[in-house]
Amino acid sequence: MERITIDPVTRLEGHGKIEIFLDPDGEVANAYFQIPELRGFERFCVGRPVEEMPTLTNRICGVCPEAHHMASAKAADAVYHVDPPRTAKLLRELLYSAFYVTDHTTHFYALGGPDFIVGPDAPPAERNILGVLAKVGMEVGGQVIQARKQGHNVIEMIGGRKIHPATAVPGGMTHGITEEQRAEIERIGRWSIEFAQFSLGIFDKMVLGNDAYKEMILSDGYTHRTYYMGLVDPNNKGNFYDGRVSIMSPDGERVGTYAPAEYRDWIAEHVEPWTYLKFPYLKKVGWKGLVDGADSGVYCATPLSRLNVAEGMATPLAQAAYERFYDTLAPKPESGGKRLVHHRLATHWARLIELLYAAEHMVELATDPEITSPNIRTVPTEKPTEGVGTVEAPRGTLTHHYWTDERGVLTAVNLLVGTTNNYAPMAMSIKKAAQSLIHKGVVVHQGLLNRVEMAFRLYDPCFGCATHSFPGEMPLQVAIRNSDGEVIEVLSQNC
Amino acid sequence: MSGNGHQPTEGGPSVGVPAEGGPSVGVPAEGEIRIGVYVCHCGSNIAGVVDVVEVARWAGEALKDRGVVIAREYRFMCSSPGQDLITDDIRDLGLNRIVVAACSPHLHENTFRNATARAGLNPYLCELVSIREQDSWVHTDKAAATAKAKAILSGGVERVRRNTPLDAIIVDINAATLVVGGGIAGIQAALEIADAGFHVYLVEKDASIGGHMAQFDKTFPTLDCAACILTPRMVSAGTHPNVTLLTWSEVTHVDGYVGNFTATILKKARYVDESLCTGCGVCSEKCPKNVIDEVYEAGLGYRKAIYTPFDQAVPRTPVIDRQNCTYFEKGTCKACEKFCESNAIRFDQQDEEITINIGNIILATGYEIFDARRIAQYGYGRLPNVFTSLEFERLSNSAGPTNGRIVLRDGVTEPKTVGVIHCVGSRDRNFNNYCSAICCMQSLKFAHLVKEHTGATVYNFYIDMRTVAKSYDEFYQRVMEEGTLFVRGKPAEVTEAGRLPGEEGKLIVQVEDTLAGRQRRIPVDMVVLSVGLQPRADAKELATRFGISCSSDGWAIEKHPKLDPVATMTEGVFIAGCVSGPKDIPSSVAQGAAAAARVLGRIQMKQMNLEPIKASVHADNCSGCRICNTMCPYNAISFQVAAGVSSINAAMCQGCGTCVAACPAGAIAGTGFSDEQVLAQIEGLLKVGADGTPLKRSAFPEAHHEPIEEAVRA
Amino acid sequence: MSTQAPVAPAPAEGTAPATTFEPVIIGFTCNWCSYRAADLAGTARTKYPPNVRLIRLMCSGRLDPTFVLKAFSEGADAVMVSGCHPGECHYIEQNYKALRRFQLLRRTIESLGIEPQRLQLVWASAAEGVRLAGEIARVTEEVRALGPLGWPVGNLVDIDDVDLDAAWQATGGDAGGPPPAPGGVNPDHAAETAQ
Amino acid sequence: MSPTAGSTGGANATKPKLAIFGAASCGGCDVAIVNIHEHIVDVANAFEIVLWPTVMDGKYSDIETMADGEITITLVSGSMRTDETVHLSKLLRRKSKFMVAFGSCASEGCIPGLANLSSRKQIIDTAFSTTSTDNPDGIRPIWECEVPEGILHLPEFEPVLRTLDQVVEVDYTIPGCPPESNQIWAALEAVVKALNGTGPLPPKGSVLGAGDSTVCDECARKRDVKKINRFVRIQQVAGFDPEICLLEQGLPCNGPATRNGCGALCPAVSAPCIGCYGAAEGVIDYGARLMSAYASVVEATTPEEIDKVLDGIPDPVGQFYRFSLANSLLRSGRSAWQNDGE
Repeated sequence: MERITIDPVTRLEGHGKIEIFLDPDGEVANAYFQIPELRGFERFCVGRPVEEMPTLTNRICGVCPEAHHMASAKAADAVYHVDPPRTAKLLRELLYSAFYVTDHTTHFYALGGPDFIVGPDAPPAERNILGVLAKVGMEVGGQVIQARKQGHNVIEMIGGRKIHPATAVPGGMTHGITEEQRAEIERIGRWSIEFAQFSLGIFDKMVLGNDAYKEMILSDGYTHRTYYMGLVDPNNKGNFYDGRVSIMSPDGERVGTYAPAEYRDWIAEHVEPWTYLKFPYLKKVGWKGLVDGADSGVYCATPLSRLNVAEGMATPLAQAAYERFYDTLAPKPESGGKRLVHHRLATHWARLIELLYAAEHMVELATDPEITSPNIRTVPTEKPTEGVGTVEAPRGTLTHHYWTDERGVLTAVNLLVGTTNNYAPMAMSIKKAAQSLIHKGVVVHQGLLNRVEMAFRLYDPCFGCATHSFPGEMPLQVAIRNSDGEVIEVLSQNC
Repeated sequence: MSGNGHQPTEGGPSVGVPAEGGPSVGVPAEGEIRIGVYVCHCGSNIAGVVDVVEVARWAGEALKDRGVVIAREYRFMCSSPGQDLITDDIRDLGLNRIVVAACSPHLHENTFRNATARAGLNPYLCELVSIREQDSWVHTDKAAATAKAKAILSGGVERVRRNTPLDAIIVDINAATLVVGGGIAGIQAALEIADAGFHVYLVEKDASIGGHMAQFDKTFPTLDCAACILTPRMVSAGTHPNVTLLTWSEVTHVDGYVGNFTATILKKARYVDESLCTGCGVCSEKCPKNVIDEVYEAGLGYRKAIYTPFDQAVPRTPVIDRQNCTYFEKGTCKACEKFCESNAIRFDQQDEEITINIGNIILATGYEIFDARRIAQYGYGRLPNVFTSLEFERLSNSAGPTNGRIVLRDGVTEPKTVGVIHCVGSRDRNFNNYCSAICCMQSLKFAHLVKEHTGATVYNFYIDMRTVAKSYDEFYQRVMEEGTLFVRGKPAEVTEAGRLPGEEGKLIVQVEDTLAGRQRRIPVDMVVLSVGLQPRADAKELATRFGISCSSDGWAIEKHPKLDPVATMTEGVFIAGCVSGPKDIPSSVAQGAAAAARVLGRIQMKQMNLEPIKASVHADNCSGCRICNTMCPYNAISFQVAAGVSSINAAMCQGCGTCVAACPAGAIAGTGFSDEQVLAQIEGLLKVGADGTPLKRSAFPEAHHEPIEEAVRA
Repeated sequence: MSTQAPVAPAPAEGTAPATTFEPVIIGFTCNWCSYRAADLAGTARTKYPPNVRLIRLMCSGRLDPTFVLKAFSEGADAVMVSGCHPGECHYIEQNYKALRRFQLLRRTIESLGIEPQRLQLVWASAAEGVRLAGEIARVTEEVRALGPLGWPVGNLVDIDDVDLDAAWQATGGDAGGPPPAPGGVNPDHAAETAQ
Repeated sequence: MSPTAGSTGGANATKPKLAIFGAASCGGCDVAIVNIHEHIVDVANAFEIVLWPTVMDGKYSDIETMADGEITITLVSGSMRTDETVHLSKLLRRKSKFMVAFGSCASEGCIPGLANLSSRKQIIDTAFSTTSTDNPDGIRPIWECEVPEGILHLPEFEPVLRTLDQVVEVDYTIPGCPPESNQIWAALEAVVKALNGTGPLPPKGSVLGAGDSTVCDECARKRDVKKINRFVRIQQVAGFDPEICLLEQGLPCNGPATRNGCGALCPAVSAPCIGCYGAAEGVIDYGARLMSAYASVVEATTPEEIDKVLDGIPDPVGQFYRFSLANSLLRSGRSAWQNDGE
């Protein structure tokens, strides 16, 4: 049987590899997406004091340490049955919103943008951030860099460090912000709102204004009807830092909304022996393998998912963008009643809407009268036991679950990490891409690459989180081998 | 006979002649380490158990790649031909490191260091490792002992690779000396030094020098009068041009290091101007206030509120006892002031602080007596006619409260029968384990004095009779001949509960006569408790103040109990008399003189070499975390605020290395026992297994197979 | 043979069958107490098992936990730390610091899976040769009962068959790679890089 | 950044070649490099970047075909967690003149090095039997797994996590988790200068982008002599005096033993230093040093009193070897090598 190995350059890092098997007729028999790395946080966090977890679990992922820092701090609060002062929560959420601004900006311009702005068929050499800047103008590049820089500055102001923040502890924060810092953060927030709107403008002009792109977004190859997951506030508006987890069926039915602590009633993780990464799925629906539809427990947790589960956005400008999003892509509601977008490429658009929300929310928080209050810590009085902490990481719902002894030393740990949620959908997208492009053993090389990488990129996969090893984004390389397994051609490009 | 029948070839190199390849003569190449190894037979002391020939052979071959150029074994390395082996090899083979495997460094380290130095190599590039005390003498299994010798040698070789040349540290010696304690030991020390022409500060906390000896009447075994022999010494101490006498004073703080100490002395207010006072004593006569004299008269007599402790006191200048002075209590009286012809009374006098610079310190702070109240069954403090030895000294003293009449508490009745109990508080697990050394003789003296003064019957209750020094046992014989009765046994109790005829109104000593082998009840009129000696209550603070160490009892610890009994671990601080343990007068005096001799030696040297085992801070690596600041009991570490780093005064550093181990930044280096040296020695010691073969080691487990081919190609 | 009969009955040493495990133990001694106690044991010909190899430090306060971990990592089955009795330190109070470090270190190695009996603290004054010998015998037997520790060899940098200098030449690099560390790199000892 | 032209010859042939390679890592190091912001352009100008997977193109096959030593500098972040990363590190060593251990994972194992407290079996068993895992048959990853269509290969999980210098010879180390961006630029600049002859080449074994002292050196808090009679855990008190040394306030701060260079960021926000910059210059075992320092200033004399104080540190091995276990003298807990579990 012939075998095609799509082998990321990051193979060097032992990160992710795709094996496509063809049947004797040269049709795709199966495609496997392997995550060949594990670090074992669930094991070695046992024995550590719970107050260390927010900094220890930072190291799960250097791309989104803020998410782990927050989920961990919330789990630690729960372990001690302590409710941090309002200001502490505001500070955490403010840091977290700033992080969303940087993260979503980076992804859209450096990673997702090239596909649309430069064009999916442009030569790989141009399909990168520089290509984008060439198209939209250098000054935008300056703004992109500024957006990242400013975001990291806010993170450092509140978290102490630009990467791997240090200030969230059980019961609150170790330190607050001054009025000067608050003012600066507010300024950055307002700047970010404009930047987000500007970015949406680019998307409008370059993408929605281009029928070919629109067609591609709506095309079947990039459509999966799966369940969706995301955090919502009491009004079912999306929220990144806090709230209840809501599940939406592919048919627009709200399957349920649960408190994070109940996650085990809803989610289980399936195990395959050929990969180090587990496949989460909806327990109530069950694991049916890598297939979509209402009968398969496969779900997805992305910006798109969060919009799909939410009734709307909690800030005015984002709400407007939200409505426009659905008016454009899903004019009529599903049978279940909620309007849903199943087109995966729309995730890029959804991400920009979240960017706008994050920026607006930053300003809300930075202008809250209590944000500079010195009251940022509640000292725990109860015996530590068990606790769950959940936040929305940019790449999906993130849950930390700790059990401790009476000294607050961990006895067990469970981590359900953002990107992991989308492992199954990603594998599905890959298979779908392969199937649509490989016939009779004939491979449309460049196309295959583009399709696969685009399928990937929209999930903004961060396997640093998932396997506690896969950093950042994932470049791809396709090795095509003849039946003897020899490499006859190598194609490679970056996503 | 040497081990395994090998006959060592006298003198000549036996094995491991210059490693081939290595130059046989001449200077080593830059950075090249050339080690000479010398294994000593010590006759059969080592060779009898350790196969020294094999050890030398092994070292010559197995340790060649560790820089061993030559390995020899020789019958007695410490002999001059043995030392010549080393000096010749250094010259002929260009050795730059020496390892001698022989006896303990405490015996011959200097011997071999000096030999090394004679050949022009820095002495600290020589290591002596012990394969005798730590090996041949304590093991019987020859194979195991030989294996251990190889390990020890290997450790020495690795260590010596890391040795660095060291130079002794030189400090100047200030010729002035501080003597603390004005008892007989301190007085002796002070006079010895003063007579030699150097200045002495003699500090005494009481109003007069003289110490306990001044309270005694007669001294054993010669029975000459304590006052008669002590007073002249006190006077010359008080008048000596080279002695600054500081009574009614205490040392509160000491800084610095050998040769360069600074001491702060608190001179308590006497309320009398010493420069004007003639010591006529009229003030005491006129003082209306009588006070029980707890110190000098042991509570048996009275003194005035302004007083000189005793007639022969030096200085004569009295002190006002502020607590009991009517003027200080009520603001009126001033009798002393009225009658003082030289107007020396100064009610407004204040305590003053004096700072002095000295080069050496002698501590002669003496002892306290055991508190007899602690042994309730002997009834002291409860039964009026139970006395302590010190009280008896006062009773029998012609200058004492009873003018030498030995009477009961009522002050009139002479005892008909007296019991003297030895070892009170000494040789007793419940109190002090040690023997107080002087009680036997003092008890015999008491027996004699009772006989002499009253003719009463005297019982001495003893456990063992210890009369070890010159003429002591003769005195014992004499007292026996005088008719004193000796009962061997430790009295269980002293009670006044008489129940047999003849016991009423008496004190009954309940004792098991271990010679007669029966219980006895002996009625007496007076019991004298021969209480033991113990360290002063403030002994531990004193030790800390002067940077010396003391045992858990509180006695100061000598640098070496036999070989250096008057020196301490702290350079420049010496001890004399009972501060280091109970002693009789002759020993105390001898120690005072000995300490003085040590100090005079130092003064004559003018300069002194200190062992270069010192710690030092690398300022570049020091973060100023100040962890080390509390590590040094000698206050050698100080924090330089401006530079934000800690630093160490090399002369004050005693080289213990505690700060080196404490520094989290690894910024403190210790010479002589550096991290590198110790870690290397550990490696060396562990290169050899228990059986003499290389220690077997496994590797950390690794993934079973290399990654599959396509992973590599792609 | 030593000229006189042993003063004490020989302990286990020698009597055990050849098959028994012979632990290798590193003992740290203080120059003023325990090392002198060892000398005294020797002078008195007090016999004890040959399994302990002594290192002399000036004071138990010099004991850097690094030394203990080094000994374990170099294959020692146990480590014995000894010094003056509390309150009798020749440097006044340094053995208390040794005691504290010992207590903390012992907790740490326990959580690394090393039995606490493999790290023992023994107080012995200069006069207690017999006591020291007895303690050495006791520790030896305790460790013998525990069996070998046998920590694996660390710091073996395996650079395959790569000839780096050849690699340098091949690319016109000046031979030898980066300049050596100041004072000269000592290949056989990591600690050489210190200061 | 533009993708690489062919790795041999071409306009770039004269530029020194730079490779940036992440082994088992979190990606924070890469983000830190990106965060040198405008300087990234200087780097692009100074070097021909032949490999930086997380940011730009590069072909593994190009590396394979390079001559030994052709790459001037390779920065390796991440630890040696699978046989594959070990193998590839060796390959890059062969191809590189200078091998740089970049960041805590590569230089000392970092937090993931704590995995060395457990056996490989324990780690994998735990990961695949968590409370939310649906795994009735106890399935575990298989290095060579048979699927209907053929064999799938997974890199083998190493029994003991290793640092870069335990696998290949390392020329320089840049510490930190992650290294602070300003320090990264400082270090690269030094090398650039050396390469174009305007500066000295740092001696082999040097630590770049950090100081020779410890964090206290950069910490603004006031320090006095240390006397600790109680260790507090951060959640036990409402806050700390912002002026005074955290350790003196009882919080176990690793600053005294941790190499400086970060700017003492954590203590500045009342969080203890957790030690991510590793041991100070010349220190062999970070944990041993810190243990010794803490214990030295504990105010207690009897074993009981001492234990009472030490109970304030509930997790000694975590406290003292949080980042540095994998390159400590012992490298691992006993179970990591004693019962490999297979």
